[in-house]
Amino acid sequence: MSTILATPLPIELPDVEPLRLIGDTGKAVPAKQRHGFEIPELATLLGIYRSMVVARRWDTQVTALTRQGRLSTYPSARGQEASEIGTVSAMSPSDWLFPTYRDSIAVLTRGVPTAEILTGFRGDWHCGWNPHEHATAPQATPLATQVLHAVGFATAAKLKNDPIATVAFIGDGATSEGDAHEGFNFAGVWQAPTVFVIQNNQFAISVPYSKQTRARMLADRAIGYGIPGFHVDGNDAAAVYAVVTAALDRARRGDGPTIIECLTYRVEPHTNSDDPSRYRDASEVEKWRAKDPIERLERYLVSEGALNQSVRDEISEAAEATAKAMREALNQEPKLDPMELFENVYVTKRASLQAQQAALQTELDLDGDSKK
Amino acid sequence: MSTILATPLPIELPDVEPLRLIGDTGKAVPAKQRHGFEIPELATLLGIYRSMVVARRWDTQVTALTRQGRLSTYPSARGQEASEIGTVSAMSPSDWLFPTYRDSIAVLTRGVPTAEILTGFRGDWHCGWNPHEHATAPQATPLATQVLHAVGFATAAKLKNDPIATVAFIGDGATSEGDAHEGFNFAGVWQAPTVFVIQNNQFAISVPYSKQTRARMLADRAIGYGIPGFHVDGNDAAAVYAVVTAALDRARRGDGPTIIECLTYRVEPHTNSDDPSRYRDASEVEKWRAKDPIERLERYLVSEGALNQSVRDEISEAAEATAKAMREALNQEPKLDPMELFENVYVTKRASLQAQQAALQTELDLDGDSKK
Amino acid sequence: MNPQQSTKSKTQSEAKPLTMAAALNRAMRDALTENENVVIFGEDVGPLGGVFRITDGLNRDFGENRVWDSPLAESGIIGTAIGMAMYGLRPVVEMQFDAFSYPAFEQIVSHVAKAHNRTRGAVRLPMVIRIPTSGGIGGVEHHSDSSEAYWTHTPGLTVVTPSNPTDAYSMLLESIRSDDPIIFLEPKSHYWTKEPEATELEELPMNKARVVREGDDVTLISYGPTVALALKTAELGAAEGLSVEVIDLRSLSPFDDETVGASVRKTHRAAVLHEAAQFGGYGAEVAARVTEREFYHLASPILRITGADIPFPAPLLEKFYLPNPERILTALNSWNWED
Amino acid sequence: MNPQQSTKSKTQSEAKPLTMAAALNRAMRDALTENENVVIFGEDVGPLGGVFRITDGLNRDFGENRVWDSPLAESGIIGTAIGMAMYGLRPVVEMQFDAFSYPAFEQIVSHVAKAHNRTRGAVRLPMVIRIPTSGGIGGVEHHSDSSEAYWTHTPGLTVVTPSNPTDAYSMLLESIRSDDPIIFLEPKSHYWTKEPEATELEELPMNKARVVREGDDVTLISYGPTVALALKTAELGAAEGLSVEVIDLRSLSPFDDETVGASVRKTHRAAVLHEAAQFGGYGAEVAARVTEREFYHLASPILRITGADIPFPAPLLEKFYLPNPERILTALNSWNWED
Ligand SMILES: Cc1ncc(C[n+]2csc(CCOP(=O)(O)OP(=O)(O)O)c2C)c(N)n1
Ligand SMILES: Cc1ncc(C[n+]2csc(CCOP(=O)(O)OP(=O)(O)O)c2C)c(N)n1
Ligand SMILES: [Mg+2]
Ligand SMILES: [Mg+2]
Repeated sequence: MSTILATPLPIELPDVEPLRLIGDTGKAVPAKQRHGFEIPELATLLGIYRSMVVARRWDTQVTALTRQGRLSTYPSARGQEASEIGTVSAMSPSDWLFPTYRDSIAVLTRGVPTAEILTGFRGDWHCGWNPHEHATAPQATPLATQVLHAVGFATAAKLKNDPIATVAFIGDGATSEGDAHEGFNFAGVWQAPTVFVIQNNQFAISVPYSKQTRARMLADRAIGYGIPGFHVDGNDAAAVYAVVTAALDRARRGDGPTIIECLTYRVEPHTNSDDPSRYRDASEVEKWRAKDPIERLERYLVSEGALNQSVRDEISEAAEATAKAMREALNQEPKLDPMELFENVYVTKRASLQAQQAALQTELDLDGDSKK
Repeated sequence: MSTILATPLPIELPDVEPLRLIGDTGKAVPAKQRHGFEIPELATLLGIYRSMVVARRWDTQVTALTRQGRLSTYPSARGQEASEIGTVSAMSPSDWLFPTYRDSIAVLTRGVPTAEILTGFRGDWHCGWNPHEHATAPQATPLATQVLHAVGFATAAKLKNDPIATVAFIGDGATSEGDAHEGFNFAGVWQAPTVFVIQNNQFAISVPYSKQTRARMLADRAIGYGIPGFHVDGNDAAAVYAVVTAALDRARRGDGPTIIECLTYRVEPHTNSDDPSRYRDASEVEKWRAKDPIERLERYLVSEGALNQSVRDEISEAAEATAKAMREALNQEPKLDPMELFENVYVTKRASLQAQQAALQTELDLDGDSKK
Repeated sequence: MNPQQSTKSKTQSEAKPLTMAAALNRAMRDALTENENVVIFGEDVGPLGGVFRITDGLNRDFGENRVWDSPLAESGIIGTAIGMAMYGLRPVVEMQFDAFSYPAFEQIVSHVAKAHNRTRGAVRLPMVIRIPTSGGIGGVEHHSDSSEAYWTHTPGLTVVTPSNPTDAYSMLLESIRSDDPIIFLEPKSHYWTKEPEATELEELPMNKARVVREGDDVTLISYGPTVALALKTAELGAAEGLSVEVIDLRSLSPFDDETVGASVRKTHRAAVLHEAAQFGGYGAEVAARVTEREFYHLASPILRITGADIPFPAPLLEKFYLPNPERILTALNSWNWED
Repeated sequence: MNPQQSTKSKTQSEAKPLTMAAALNRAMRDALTENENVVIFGEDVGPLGGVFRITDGLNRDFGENRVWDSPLAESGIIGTAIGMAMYGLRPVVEMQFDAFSYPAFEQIVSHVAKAHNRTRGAVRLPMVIRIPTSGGIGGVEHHSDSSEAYWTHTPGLTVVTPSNPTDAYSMLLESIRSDDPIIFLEPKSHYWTKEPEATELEELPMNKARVVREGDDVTLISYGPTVALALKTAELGAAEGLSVEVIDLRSLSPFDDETVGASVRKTHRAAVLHEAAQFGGYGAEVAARVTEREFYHLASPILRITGADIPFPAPLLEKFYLPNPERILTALNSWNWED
């Protein structure tokens, strides 16, 4: 065949709606529009729903306490629960997650204890958990850098015939960084078992998608790396779960990486110190609040008879318990040991650092004395 | 329409042959396979042919003298003349070219004097010409960086309603760098009047295309930036010229950037210090030598009756004259003034640098004295 | 309009800004007004006015063609600014924090710094790279780096940093008017510090250091965020009978050997302060060059009072890392004052 | 097999390499053999064996799963190496030249240097970043940078550089075995210098400096490409009656204060040599720290004899830039030798 791509693209590519399995109103999408994907089983969806509700409650609590100044900063993922939880629910515990600052609720769902997640945002240390313990890398701040770590990790596993996969979250804004491109391309060439989940929440701080790229959709990037790309309704947990599951299976089968774009929306400010009134209409936010991913899944589960009052109560309790644990974790005075600053800069101890450590200790001792 | 790209890509995209207007054997491609492009007029093609022959002779001469150790290094573009010259022939003198180390013959065709091109390769200074005089940026060595310069320059022109466009050359290997991605994406968002000409010569030093990317073709990248992408036979000067011309028109009309992939082959070693026997078969090189872009165009011109003996003679003479001028340029002792090392580090003079300059002058004076 | 004609002092006196943030904003506003080739772009510098609001209102008042949001890619921002500067514009770009300039390191070191030299002066790159620098605001990881040593070691770059609103205004305007590319480091912990009403600083070209407090016993060499620290130390020192001369370098590259040398020849002792790690930090250059030039005037070695050789700590621990007046005085007392 | 069990000296003595290139190749070969977690990748390091042929034959002998060509992207190389090291591999990657490591600056500074500290020691990144460094081979622009000051100023990085084949072998092997990430700078102008037959250097851990020639009058502090230069200067000096002690630092970070301090306390004078620009160069740290510690033992200020504060020159001009023995001796004569 000798057709050619030698014409301006808008002519070539069809309009595309993001894949969804459950519609806005909580109704199942007709089978022929599901593009071969199946709605996950009710038990699975109920588990996801539960995690989403818990996550929302936790996120709300953290946001509130951050406004009170109890945390140094917190980027909320409110409204993105379907993307966040749909994704990690599809992972096995031994798959590694490479999250960003935005993805605390995904990290929470992976089982990392609240106090360990808050360490970074409260500011007692940069990363609070042991990544090896939870198969979850530190939340990356330098944008897009984690994409490459995920590819390298996955490639190492592949070289060792270790049947795990990695998942990297990345935001729409961060896809503009060179590292995102390099990561997608390396993964394609090396057929790394990695799933890239782009959470297109349509803003990078104040910058809207339209100023970020002229791409119809970010899933289109996949074409340029010779790997599959999916454009998914990021507020439909069922679709996210189904597509990530398929991509992880593919990765584990040795068929390489996948890019999945989850189209969603950042309903909260970028972080507590942001002021969205400067760059977007409140009405747009309201429109998206109305597309709440938790409500959508809830309606579906209710209509399928999978969510009765006792389950609801149980989930509410779990959510409240999580919020309470969160508050308690924050009430614990952080254990701050300035001497630790010098402990792990290197594996191999350095005399010069030990001297600097000793000097600080002397200073603190003197200070303590002078205050007596 | 709601078709979806949510399936593995090989299923979605058709096989693609690069666009060609003149076939391997020098015959015009049937009109219906030209995808709307016209074969340029004979006079235009004759001009391009002439430049290609001159460029080949010049390149051969430089390569020979480099082997003799007369130049510090020289990356030959032999076999890529259709891409190089087809591209710059489509540019107007006020359009800016952003070339790489590989593109000396394009720079030559832009009218930069031989001696000024050789400055960098001989090693008397980094760049030998005044970019503003020739609307030609220095040949970039740090890969892909020039792509961004071209986009910025074009954007500035657009802001000033200056109807020029820019062209950036980039190699297949360099497209893997983050800067290539950032450049394509910025250009898309800003609708910069820039044409990106990817010379896919199938090698990055020793690394073949297959280890560089899993993309079917590099033109596919364009889809992910929402801009047009063309996959062109890079050994067909007519096709390169026609597509670049269309892209430049588009850019000047305000319709934004275009990516053009010219599929060609690096028949020479990467530079004089390379040893291709370590990584590719001589037979592959021979196969591509047989697809020589100059011969192809020559056959076409001959068959169209546009190339008689007197024109041939004139072109040969011009080529020989260029080679001679090249040898002569190289026979001129380079004018080396170590004091110049300190002159242009800053626009604003610095006392500390002037002191370092004076110290070197003293050293050289003493040295001179001691040698008397 | 020739940008050089409007005098800095006039524009400035019209409305003296109170905070450094306001001063920087006014400098950009005046630059945009006086020269139509000035453009401002970067991450969030448009409608939001930057995460620190330093470009507040500029997009509204000058429009999308003069002040706009770019895609999120620092190498892209610097690389395209280079192209614009080649064309003849005067781009002023913002890196959101020091650590987020690192993706642009190649463009800055291999092109911004070298284009003029590479082309024997034919290509000028009049551009300003604004970087909110250093710690002191409890920023999470990657938000408190001090990157000056990377830039100052790179020939071809000019690196300046203001410590007060008056300088912030005049130095930024001078940077935008300069035909050299400038790295402009803004000490973010001082964005909201107000100029003391009483202060009437003299105008000074940005390549000159300023003696901000005179003293006889020791020269404290500071810049950007450590100038206020040095002044505070001087106050404390005075109470203990130590007469401290404080220098605000203002320009890190070039270095004002004259002003610093004169001070050290008077006091015979010096210390340099910065937040960055000590090893290979900017203070090493200061100590080395001042010692080279004034060795026989020095009664004791030049001290470096700096951050430790560790990554910048998490918010709640930064106070143990950042130099403080007590630490500085203790260090000064470590000298053999009998000499 | 526990990598620590194989003794370096044994492996090495089996076939003593003659050139630094061969020594480095052998170190990687031995590392690949002794530890199956060692992998090597980068641009052209596979079938070609690298543009300097330092990985010659390794792809052939260990296969594509151990030694392979990556796509052409330095940030990609470092970023994926980080992921591999997190997994438990020991990647050894090559940046083709110093200037081409700059695209990876963010990955190196914000991740390689910080991952262990960030995770309180939970994540180790045992990786080696090999960089052919410095000039002297008439390389065109961007092929002769000396980037050591950027790395040594970054806490969390270990930076070493050999000056001879014996050290090249043992230091590279030690680097690959180290659990810290190492920046390994290879002085490209010495790749093909042969080890003098007579030399039988003692094994020394890579964090120790080496006195390569003893002397009484002055300490010349050198590393990588300037060690040979220092030795040549010492020869010339001897002819003029100047007794020069030459130190090869080997490790730039950490710095061996003991060895250098002992020498300076003996000679009372010191100079540091490097190719990089002087301003904020590594020599500034050496001069500053040695002065801090040995001020009262110094008869004159520590000199820095280095490249000028200009971009590295084009091939035909580099001889005017690079320090040479005459320049060094002239500089030493500038001291007041009466003191
Ligand atoms: C390399 C780098 N540049 C800039 C920043 C500052 N920054 C933090 S978040 C952010 C916006 C990111 O947007 P996006 O990728 O869409 O993720 P989102 O915050 O929407 O989840 C920016 C600019 C950074 N962290 N890293
Ligand atoms: C940032 C950077 N990394 C590495 C190099 C070294 N290098 C020079 S040319 C080259 C291969 C480039 O291949 P390609 O882009 O295909 O261009 P070609 O040489 O084939 O024209 C490499 C790796 C460089 N110049 N810049
Ligand atoms: Mg976003
Ligand atoms: Mg190529």
